[in-house]
Amino acid sequence: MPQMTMVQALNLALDQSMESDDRVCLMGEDIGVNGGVFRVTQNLLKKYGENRVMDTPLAECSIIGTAVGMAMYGLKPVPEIQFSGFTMQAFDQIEQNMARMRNRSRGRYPISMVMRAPYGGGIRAVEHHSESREAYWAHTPGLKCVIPSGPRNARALLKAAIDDPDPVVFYEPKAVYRAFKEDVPDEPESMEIGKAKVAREGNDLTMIAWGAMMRPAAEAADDLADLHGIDVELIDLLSIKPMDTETIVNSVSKTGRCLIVQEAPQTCSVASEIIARLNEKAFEYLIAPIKRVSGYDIIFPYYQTEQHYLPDPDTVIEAAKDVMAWE
Amino acid sequence: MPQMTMVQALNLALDQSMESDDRVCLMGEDIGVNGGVFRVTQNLLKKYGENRVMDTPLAECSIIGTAVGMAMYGLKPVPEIQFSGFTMQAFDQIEQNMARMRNRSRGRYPISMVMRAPYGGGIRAVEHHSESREAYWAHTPGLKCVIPSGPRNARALLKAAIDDPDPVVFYEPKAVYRAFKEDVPDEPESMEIGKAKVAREGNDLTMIAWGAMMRPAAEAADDLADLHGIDVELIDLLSIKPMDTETIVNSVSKTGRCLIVQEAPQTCSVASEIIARLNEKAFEYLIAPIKRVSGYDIIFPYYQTEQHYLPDPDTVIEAAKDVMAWE
Amino acid sequence: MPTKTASKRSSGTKQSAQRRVTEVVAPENERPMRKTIDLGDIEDLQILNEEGEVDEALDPNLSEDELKKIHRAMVMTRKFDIRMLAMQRQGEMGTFAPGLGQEATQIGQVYPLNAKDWFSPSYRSFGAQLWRGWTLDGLMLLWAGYYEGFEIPEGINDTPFSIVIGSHVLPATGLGMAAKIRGDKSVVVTNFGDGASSQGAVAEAFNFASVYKAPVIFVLENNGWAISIPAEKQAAVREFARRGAGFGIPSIRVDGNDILGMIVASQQAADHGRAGKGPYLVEAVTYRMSVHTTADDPKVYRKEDEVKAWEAKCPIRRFEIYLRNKGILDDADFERIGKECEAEILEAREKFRARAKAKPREVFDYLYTEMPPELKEQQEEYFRKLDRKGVE
Amino acid sequence: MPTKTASKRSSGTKQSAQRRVTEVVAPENERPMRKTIDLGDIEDLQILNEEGEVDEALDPNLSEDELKKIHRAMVMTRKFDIRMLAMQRQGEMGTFAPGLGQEATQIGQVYPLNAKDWFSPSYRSFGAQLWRGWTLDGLMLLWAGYYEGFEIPEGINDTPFSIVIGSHVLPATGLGMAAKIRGDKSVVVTNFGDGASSQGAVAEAFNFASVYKAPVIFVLENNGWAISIPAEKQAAVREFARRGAGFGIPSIRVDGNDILGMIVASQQAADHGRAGKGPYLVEAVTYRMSVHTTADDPKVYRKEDEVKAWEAKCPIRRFEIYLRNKGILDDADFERIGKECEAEILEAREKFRARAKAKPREVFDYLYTEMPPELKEQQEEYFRKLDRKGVE
Ligand SMILES: Cc1ncc(C[n+]2csc(CCOP(=O)(O)OP(=O)(O)O)c2C)c(N)n1
Ligand SMILES: Cc1ncc(C[n+]2csc(CCOP(=O)(O)OP(=O)(O)O)c2C)c(N)n1
Ligand SMILES: [Mg+2]
Ligand SMILES: [Mg+2]
Repeated sequence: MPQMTMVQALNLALDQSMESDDRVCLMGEDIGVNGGVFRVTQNLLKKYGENRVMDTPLAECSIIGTAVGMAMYGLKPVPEIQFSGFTMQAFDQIEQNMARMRNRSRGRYPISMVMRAPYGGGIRAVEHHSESREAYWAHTPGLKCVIPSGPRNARALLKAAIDDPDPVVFYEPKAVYRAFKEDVPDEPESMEIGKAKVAREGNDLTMIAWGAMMRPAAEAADDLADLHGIDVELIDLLSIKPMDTETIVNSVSKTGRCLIVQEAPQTCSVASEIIARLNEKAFEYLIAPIKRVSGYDIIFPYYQTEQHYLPDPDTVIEAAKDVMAWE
Repeated sequence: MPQMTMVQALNLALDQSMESDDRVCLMGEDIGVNGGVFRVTQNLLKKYGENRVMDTPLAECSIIGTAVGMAMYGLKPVPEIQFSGFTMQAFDQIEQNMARMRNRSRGRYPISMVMRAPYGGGIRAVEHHSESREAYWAHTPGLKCVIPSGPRNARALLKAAIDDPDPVVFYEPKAVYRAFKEDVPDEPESMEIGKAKVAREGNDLTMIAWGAMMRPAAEAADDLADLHGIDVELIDLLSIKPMDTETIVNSVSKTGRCLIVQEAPQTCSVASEIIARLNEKAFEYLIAPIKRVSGYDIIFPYYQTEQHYLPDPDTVIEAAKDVMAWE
Repeated sequence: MPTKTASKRSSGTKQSAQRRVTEVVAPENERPMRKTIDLGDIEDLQILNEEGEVDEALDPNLSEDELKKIHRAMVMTRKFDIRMLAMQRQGEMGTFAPGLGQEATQIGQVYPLNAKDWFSPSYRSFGAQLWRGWTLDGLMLLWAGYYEGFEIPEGINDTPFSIVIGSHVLPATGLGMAAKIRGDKSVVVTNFGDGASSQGAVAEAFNFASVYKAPVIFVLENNGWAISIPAEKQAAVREFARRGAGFGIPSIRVDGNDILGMIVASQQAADHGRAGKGPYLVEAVTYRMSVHTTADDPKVYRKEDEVKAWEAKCPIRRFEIYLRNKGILDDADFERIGKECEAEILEAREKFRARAKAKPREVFDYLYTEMPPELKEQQEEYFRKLDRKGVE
Repeated sequence: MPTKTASKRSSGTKQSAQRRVTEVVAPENERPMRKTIDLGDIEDLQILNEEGEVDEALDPNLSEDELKKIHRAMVMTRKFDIRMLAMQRQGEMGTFAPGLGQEATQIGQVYPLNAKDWFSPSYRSFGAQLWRGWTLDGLMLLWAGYYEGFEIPEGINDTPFSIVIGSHVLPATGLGMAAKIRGDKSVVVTNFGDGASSQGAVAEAFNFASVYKAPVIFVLENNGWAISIPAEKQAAVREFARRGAGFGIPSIRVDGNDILGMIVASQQAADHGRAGKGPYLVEAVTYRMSVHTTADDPKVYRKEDEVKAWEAKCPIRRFEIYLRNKGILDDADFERIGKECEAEILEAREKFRARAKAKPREVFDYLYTEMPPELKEQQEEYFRKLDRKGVE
């Protein structure tokens, strides 16, 4: 199995989906000749031509809006938004058409499309290039939203998203893009949307994270075991909407304690929702309040200070100790 | 004190703010000659002229975007979005400029503006005319968001929002617009943004609602007391962001039980956030899981079925009994 | 670069130049001639005028059968509109948007389409929808708040109409792009109002369609008003068709109350698209004779005189003069046709009444292809609520 | 309505008309003449050509002092750009967007402004920002990721530049509307790229500015590329200035590498605005000589030849020919000025280095005028984290 970065794994998934299904087509700013500003779509224009890899004018609203039309026609568009911050430009098309067209047409026009967008901080970028706003999509009826955490699940999730008959927001943690490599099998691999993964089993504390936050969470989990004797069960959420409530509830029913790590702003976030569900379904097992290690309700800071803003292993460890200290 | 509907009370608040501060100006679709499709801005064009009551072209993104510029210039614009569903068209300007300009300019350009928008179901409207998406605004750093529940607090809150130096989303529960009248004093009245109101004191169960949901909640609370011997403390949230965590926590610390009534979709909603905060700050007092009576994660249904979708007193009563039944 | 005749180049001038720039720039009209770029022109079309006179050279000379079919459709549209208003006033219909007076614009724009072509309308599109095959009772259901009304008739490629102004125009453009990509000959007609022309999404659609040469016919129905905002306040140009030129789209301004003009313009636009030449913009100049919607009171913002003046331009009246003069139909026919349409509409109303049963248990359907477990749970809760209330 | 000369009206034609509509509509070129609406033209301006020759009739004849000031600003801009790139390559600077080759466009557009006027730029605006009074070290701070760099110099009405393409153009329009409402004489200059022209928000801004006659000067910097997308793929029209016409905005296409042309066009636009006549669109045709940003590699998508061709059009070189021919500055002056600018920039770099201290405790500031309690709580938690890490 070749070792790949997440960028390469995503490229592989796109390539194989395009190869096997000629309805799959890509569109976005700088994705063709330039291969994408992060190179996720590299070489695909050469291989599949201008009709299937469309360098578009600079207009996100158009990219999503026309992709919806293409999906109605029966194609499977996979538009890229260059940075998730610019999905705001397409918010109306996402909420009003991408999420609703199937419903509005009583199933006549299912919208099988995937909106890819790199999200999150940690790459020393300028304003609007570091947002994590998965909560917007989770709150929007009609969408699905998934977030991979490493090369292998990125590839499998992207295939699953493209194969899905409904619209999927595919958030790519750009801090992970080239951070590490993993074995990624040659043959197409998929995974079920809506399923979380227990990344590490444990009995003392359930830790939930996704995307780029899986790395500090995993590092913290290891340290907690090694240095503090705290046995963490780490869950990689993977699918934000639908969410794998069952896996979460099972874990917390076992551990009785839970810590959620996210980089998004805190209020009305995915972490809030997880707490709400655990409150409803695991109330009697909860030994301590569920804690959030989260981004703050402020504008993502300029890059000289972003490392302090983002959750890091130390902060996660401190929070975990707090949760464990509760009696 | 004259008796007024919410529409009249809002009109009064606008009129008095415009009278006392010539920087206050209104803009929006059909707000001038037509007086607003709900008549909230009636007569104001005649009184204040075209420079202060602007009938705009049909473009929400422009309405909010240019209002931000007007606020930067030192005016106090109060743009109306005809229905909150069309705030999606302005999402980029809301998130990128209205919410951020003060921060981006290091305080040089505070954005003192109020985006008014009727929201919510219950008036037998077509698609996109019944949404409740206050969670979007609560999740967006830099905004404030308030929701009145009756004529008197509508008038006071709108004055507070206009006087606020920062950008406020002012959601108007259109189901309440003409539903009932209240005494509204002639002299200008304001209230603090960020404060909830205990609408009814009680000891058994804390019930939290806002906007149009205050009516079924209050009705249910009365019935619960009269028919079921359950003494409800009812909190009118009023301010979604910032949220009056203290009042909520104090109440639940007393009652140990909590029910939240909202019409918005459930996932990553304001109800989720309330639960998260209570979990963090009132955990040791919670006797039962906090329950949500909420809109569902679906598209707001066409109007022949909306009455079943919307939370009603019966459903609230059933849910309250469930919460009380937990031991 | 200015023309040589108007000014002289030199390598360096020696005059002293002490004046401030604000002074030296002469007022516009005193300036020497400069080179300019010609923006061209847009076509302005009328074939059948207000008096029912036809421009022979431009008459598409449709067959008698076609003309009759078109006439009947226009009458049906108007009768339907009137009946819907009556139903609304009687409490049997929800808020809806009458298309009174816009019958020629409506039917002309879809006339050149076949079933495989796409039609993506705005909400004020009864005429076009009926022409395309939407049923009378279906449209009634829809506007009465029953979700089933949105069921798209089999065999035609229509999209649900759009409630959010201008929001369907980009998806419609995507349909055209897809047709182009797949090498199909289908074209897309999408309509929207003068108000919608202010939406950024519509301008974006112009650009995408033009860049990708997508076969999209943009029908801008300039009916003079966007609720209470007159077209003069909506834009600083009188001819909305000018917009197309800035995006490289051939554009035409048509008398939208002239059914023959609308047909010829739309046909020309469709031919253009089918020939692979890209989009077309048709500005149909018409007038909203009725209320914006049944929730609106135009007396607040517009003069009766203005409406009166447009009565003289009625698209049906002038078409009937044409048909009468051509000897195709006479007054007795007109009366008969009116009655037949009425009868059909009343029949449809019965069907509507029979079908008008709210299905509250359906509201979770059609959202996802497969309902996710978390949603199923919400649905179960909702069903329990219905059960409790004794609702089917 | 078609012209009478081209066709004849009759009340009813009697020919049999059995052909289907698709046949009867003749191909476009066989059609009889129809009435058309003239779209007018846009001005195309160059005063100082590639060879440094001036069009005397159009020369604004600026004073020597002004010309020297402008020249120095152009040189400073270029030197700053080059230094920033070096700093970036050495790891001392963040990702930034060089403006190399666009100096004339930059400085020309703000030349007619006074301090009370507004300037709302895009991110590629060093030249204009320096002219307006932004400091060299401030701009360094900003691009090095220090928030303090965004502090707006006292005394000028500038806005922070915009990172989100086109998103500042509507607020800029609002500034113009406000100036108009308050009866002030200020004008607003806002710039954006060829890529930005595809954003719906920009088209909306054209419309609002035009409808409200707001004194906004839209400077569309057509530098040929939007990252890897050439202007030819961005739009189906060659001249982006055509866009203005569709919204009723007087528009001009200027050689953006011609500082005199840019000044005259901008002045003309500013005069127009101050006279209460509303907005103006200036398309500045220039070229992005460098990388899009330092994170970009243009070799992947564009030919060196194209860049070479534009070297000959250098705005500074041609302006120096002009100055030399006018006897205002000579080669020795040019060398001296270059060195002086260099020295100033290096001095600024020292200041920047001294100021370049991250202030992590500031990240909660400036969001709200008064921090709400819930945010204060988060800030306290954040401070505890910094304390734990020993961060000041
Ligand atoms: C994005 C959006 N904004 C506002 C509205 C409310 N609204 C409904 S119709 C209308 C006027 C539309 O005018 P126009 O586009 O000219 O179409 P017409 O109604 O005249 O056919 C408005 C403002 C809406 N439906 N969508
Ligand atoms: C809304 C938005 N979409 C995408 C981007 C990413 N991006 C940054 S610059 C750029 C190209 C801009 O081209 P143009 O407008 O021509 O300006 P130029 O860079 O040539 O000065 C893109 C796509 C962005 N910043 N904002
Ligand atoms: Mg209209
Ligand atoms: Mg460019």
